[in-house]
Amino acid sequence: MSRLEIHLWGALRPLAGGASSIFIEAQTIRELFRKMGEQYPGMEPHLRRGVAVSISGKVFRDQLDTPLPPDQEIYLLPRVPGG
Amino acid sequence: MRYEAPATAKEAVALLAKEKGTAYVLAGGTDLLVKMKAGMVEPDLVVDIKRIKAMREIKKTATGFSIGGAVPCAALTENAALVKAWPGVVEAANLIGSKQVQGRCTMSGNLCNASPAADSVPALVAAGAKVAITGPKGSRKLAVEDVPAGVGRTNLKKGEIVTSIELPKKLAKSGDAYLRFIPRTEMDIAVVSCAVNLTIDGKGVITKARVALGAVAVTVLLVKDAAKAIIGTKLDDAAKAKLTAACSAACKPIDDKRGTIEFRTDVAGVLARRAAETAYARAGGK
Amino acid sequence: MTMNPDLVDKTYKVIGTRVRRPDGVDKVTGRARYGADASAPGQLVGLVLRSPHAHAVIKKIDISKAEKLKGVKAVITSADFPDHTNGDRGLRDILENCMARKKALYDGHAVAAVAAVDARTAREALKLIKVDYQILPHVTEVDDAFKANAPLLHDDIFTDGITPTPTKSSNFVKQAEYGHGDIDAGFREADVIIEKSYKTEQTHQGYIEPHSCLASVSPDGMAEMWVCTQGHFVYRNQCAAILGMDANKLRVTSSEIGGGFGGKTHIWAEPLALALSRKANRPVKLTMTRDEVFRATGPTSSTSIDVKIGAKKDGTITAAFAELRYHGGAFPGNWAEFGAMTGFACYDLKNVKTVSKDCVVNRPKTAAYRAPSTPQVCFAVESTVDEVARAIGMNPVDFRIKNAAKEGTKSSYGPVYGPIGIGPTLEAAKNHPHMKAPLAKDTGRGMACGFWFNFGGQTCVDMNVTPDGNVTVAVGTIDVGGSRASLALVVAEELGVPYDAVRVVVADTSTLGHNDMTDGSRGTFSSSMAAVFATRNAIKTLRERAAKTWEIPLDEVVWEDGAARAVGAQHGNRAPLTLKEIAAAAPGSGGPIAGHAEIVADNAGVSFATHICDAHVDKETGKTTITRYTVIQDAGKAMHPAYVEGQYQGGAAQGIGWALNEEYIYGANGRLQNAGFLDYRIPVCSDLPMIDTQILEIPNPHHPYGVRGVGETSIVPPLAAVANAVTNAAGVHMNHVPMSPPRILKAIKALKA
Amino acid sequence: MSVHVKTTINGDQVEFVCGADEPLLDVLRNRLGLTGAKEGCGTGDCGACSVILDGRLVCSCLVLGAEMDGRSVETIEGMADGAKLHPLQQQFIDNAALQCGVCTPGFLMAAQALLRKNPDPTEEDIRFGLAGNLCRCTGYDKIVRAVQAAAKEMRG
Repeated sequence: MSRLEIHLWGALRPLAGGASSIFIEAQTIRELFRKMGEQYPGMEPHLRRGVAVSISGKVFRDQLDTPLPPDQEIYLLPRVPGG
Repeated sequence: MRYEAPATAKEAVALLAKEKGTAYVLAGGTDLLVKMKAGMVEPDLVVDIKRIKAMREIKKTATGFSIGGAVPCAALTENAALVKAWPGVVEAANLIGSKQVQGRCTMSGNLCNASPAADSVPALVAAGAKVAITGPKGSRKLAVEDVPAGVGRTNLKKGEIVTSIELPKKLAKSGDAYLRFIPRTEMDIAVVSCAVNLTIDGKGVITKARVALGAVAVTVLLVKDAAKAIIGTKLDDAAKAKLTAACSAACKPIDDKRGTIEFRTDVAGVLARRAAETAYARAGGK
Repeated sequence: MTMNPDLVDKTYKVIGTRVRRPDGVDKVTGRARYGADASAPGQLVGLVLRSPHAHAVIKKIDISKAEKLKGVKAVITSADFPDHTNGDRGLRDILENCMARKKALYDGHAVAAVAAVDARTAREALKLIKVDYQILPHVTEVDDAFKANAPLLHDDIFTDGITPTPTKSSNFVKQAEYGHGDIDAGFREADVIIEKSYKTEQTHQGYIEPHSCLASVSPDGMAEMWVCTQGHFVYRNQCAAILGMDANKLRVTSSEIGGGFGGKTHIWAEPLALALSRKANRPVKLTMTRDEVFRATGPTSSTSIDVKIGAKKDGTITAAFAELRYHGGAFPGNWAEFGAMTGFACYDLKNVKTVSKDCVVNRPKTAAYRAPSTPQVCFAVESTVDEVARAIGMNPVDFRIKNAAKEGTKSSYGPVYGPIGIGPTLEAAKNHPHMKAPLAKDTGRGMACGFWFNFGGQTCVDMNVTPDGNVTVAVGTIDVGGSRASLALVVAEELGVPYDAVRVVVADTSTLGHNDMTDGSRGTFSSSMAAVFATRNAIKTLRERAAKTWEIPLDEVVWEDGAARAVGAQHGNRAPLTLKEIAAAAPGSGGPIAGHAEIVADNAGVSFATHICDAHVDKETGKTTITRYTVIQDAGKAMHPAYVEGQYQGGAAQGIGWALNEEYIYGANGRLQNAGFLDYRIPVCSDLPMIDTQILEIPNPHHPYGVRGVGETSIVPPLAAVANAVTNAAGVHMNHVPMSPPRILKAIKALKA
Repeated sequence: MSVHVKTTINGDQVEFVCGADEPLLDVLRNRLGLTGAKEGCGTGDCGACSVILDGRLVCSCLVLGAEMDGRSVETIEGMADGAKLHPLQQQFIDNAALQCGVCTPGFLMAAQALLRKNPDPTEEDIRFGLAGNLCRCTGYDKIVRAVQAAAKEMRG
């Protein structure tokens, strides 16, 4: 399983000791979120509120089964509302 | 609340005079119904004056025009003689609210609502208009500028109604104009306004003038110093500068959601100059 | 630029045509039914009592006299809303916003509600409710809310995003940071640095239809609600959660919606109507007045923003920084954070940093308004960008083109961009005739570009073939701007039938799975995607039926131009079976023919626009008149070009209103001074010129027809485009929106002095 | 106090009883089932409740129902000629002059009143003629074009 670099947005960084990214082994968004919650309990409320995942610029908000391919930029973002 | 729609002014006066609770005259209703909706007034009696035939007419009289108290402002634009004689007054009356409001609102209502920002009032004051009043003790006339007593208050006594607005005859070589400032192009209440009515002689020298300002004090102001500033001039730059200064000096405005003291004071002068230019051109001045 | 090559220059039969909308006749004849247009037998009138105080402890509410008034059937207070929110802070805030609990937090906050036989009785009852308030000091301005001695709204807000987390509660909800690179190093490289502070005032979506609902709750727990909303499923879910009801028992039917723009994405008085109905055991109709809409629904944040941009003489931006302070009204929000994400998103920046600070103030709970949080920061950034361009002597279009983000750019909010449309909109602006047109006296030209995220979300579509061979489509996303027409176009295109053969309706919450609301420019994007998939599923069934009829293998049947066609040497000579024929034969070939799709339409793709504005400034009065306006935006693929234009024009008009006159004005007493359309001045017809549009079509590779959301981005650039035009017309730099005449005149006078 | 009123609405004789303080808009919507006129503000600032009263465009929220005795009202429900839409109605649809549509009845009544008075209006005439009607969706562009197209069609 590949170890992915997960870039964090500002609000999550303090919860990872100030790091701008963390490394997690995960194949899907679902697995990523589960492991993040286990390894960084402080992130749990954010994950519950909703986190969007940008995979090389494509933003996924809901599809947790989306695969996380290696060698792609993975960026977490807050869910933004619309008008 | 009771609703009455008498056929004569006499009946209307009697209804209003004997009502013990709060009574209101309903002309166009464009202020009254808004106040009722907001719960600001809770009338016990509303007397609709629109069924009084004489009050629905615009008449050419020996002294000028008599505009019935229930004539909607939109109807003024349909009277060619009136438009020709008093374009500033007709324009002012048709800046009130929207087309919808103009289809209902009246100049007498605009006056009796006693808002310092009423659009038609400065124009009527500049024109030297009077109101005909009928009340329990008979009829009387009052200069338009003497009707408002303060914000939302008039000098009418209980039971009195404005039956008509009397505009004088248009003098030869005279013209009037009204301008107001609003942030949008329509639908707003005047932030500041000015009406100018003037007469010139054969050489283009101003011989008579009346200048009125709106929304800069508790009532519409007739600014005599402003008139003085342009009488005897051909509305040259120096006269315009004096007019502007006189109007700004006369302002006693407030800061509110519609504008600041500073803004109202500055713009009053600007509007006065522009209105004077229009009035001067209408009088035939060059 | 990479894109789906199949979609480029593809021609369609019906997509892209300007068909008549299916709801058109109803809307021009007065027949269309909006929130307040429904009635139920025995319905009561619901009215809400609202706090006149900006901040007050509710010591006691005496409803006894109101309850005794003849004709009053129910009176409710927060006591009728036990807390079912189970620690969900967001839901608890919604509950508390719908009905004040211990404190009234803003002028207009609901404190009680009544249901009575008629409006007069209900009004009378409101007067009989006695509320004992203990008035507290209030704070309504963003910058004041952060001060150490500011009145405290909540005692359980401990600033998130600051380490260590403060132990003392404050109005400072949250801090967040975005960006990359080293801005200090970047500023050291700069030849020119411009640093400025900006303010924007609070605005309202200003939809013409006030909120209205008709609620009916039976003693057995079954409930119905008719309501104007951007998302009836979301309203159902939230109302049910707040009232402790099962979602399946509450059936919500959406009315036609008289505008929303984000303001009808939240519940406000709907739970009150349901609670009144439950208590009275009668249907209750609750319609807000315009005054209530302004005081007690969800306007935008007012903001205070600092921007610093540095550039080299060759026009390269070397560093960009912004600090954004926004409020969520009386409840916590992430509004500044969204601004921090979007503020510099148009640019390719080596060094960029944004810091957001969200706070609470004694104003109504902020809601989304079209590309929420972004017009404000765009105003600040794009005004500064113009100043930087001016300082280095570069044309503002060229300066923007030089620094524009492109595919592969690391965005200011983090991820690297895929194919995006900012460059093409800027190039189109540069080449637009508007850019070259001569300008009249005292008139200036300004431009600005803007960004917004779009999204997709949860969507279901049912597509059914009628026995006579026509098609009905049921969707769960509210049609706010013509999406029923667009969806009919898509289904007709897929199926190869005329537009008129397809009828699209918005289904109620009991007849379709959950759908997200129409926000985030997702309506047409996501529903059309689901409609395509549903139709393709139905086409598969249609082919199966044809194969059965012909007794040939399925793979020898294709679907083309509204009919099944046999292919291959063996069967190719058969006459096609039309949709009508297959539908007529359905009873004997397997029954009704339908297609369904339940999808999450992720990956909507971001959106960019560039606007050009000409503004005339009367230097003696400070009055600004917009004399010409052009919107250039990427639509991916314009399903119905007229409705895409309509979105561009509408957003631009709203932005122009915000730029010039719209603002919430609070008095020193914390009360809203202009809660009406008279003094909250949205543009009227005579305020605006025609609004020209140019639709760019750079297909979205993630949509079957290349569609992108188009609804929101058009409100982003106008504040800055107007500000830049005003600067070029009158020489003043306006750093406070709206640029109302008193503000502009003051700036002009200061310039002269 | 209630008032008994006999009036004409869209050419039909109508009788109703209403409260003395009840606006015509409420009478139309709540007593007569004519919900085409909308309440956007209730204070004459949005025009969504526009009707034509004895030939003049008015906001029905600023008229009392009690005033209606013997008078004549035109509402959006009477605009089409049977199944045939009025040219303004048709042009609003064809020109995509409506989005949410809640302001549309008011705009159509205002446009009707405008074109009766001025069959060949300039763009400026149209813009000022419709300035009493707020639309938040369209930016007015397509509304103005629809009125221009209808005016042209009606002039023949």
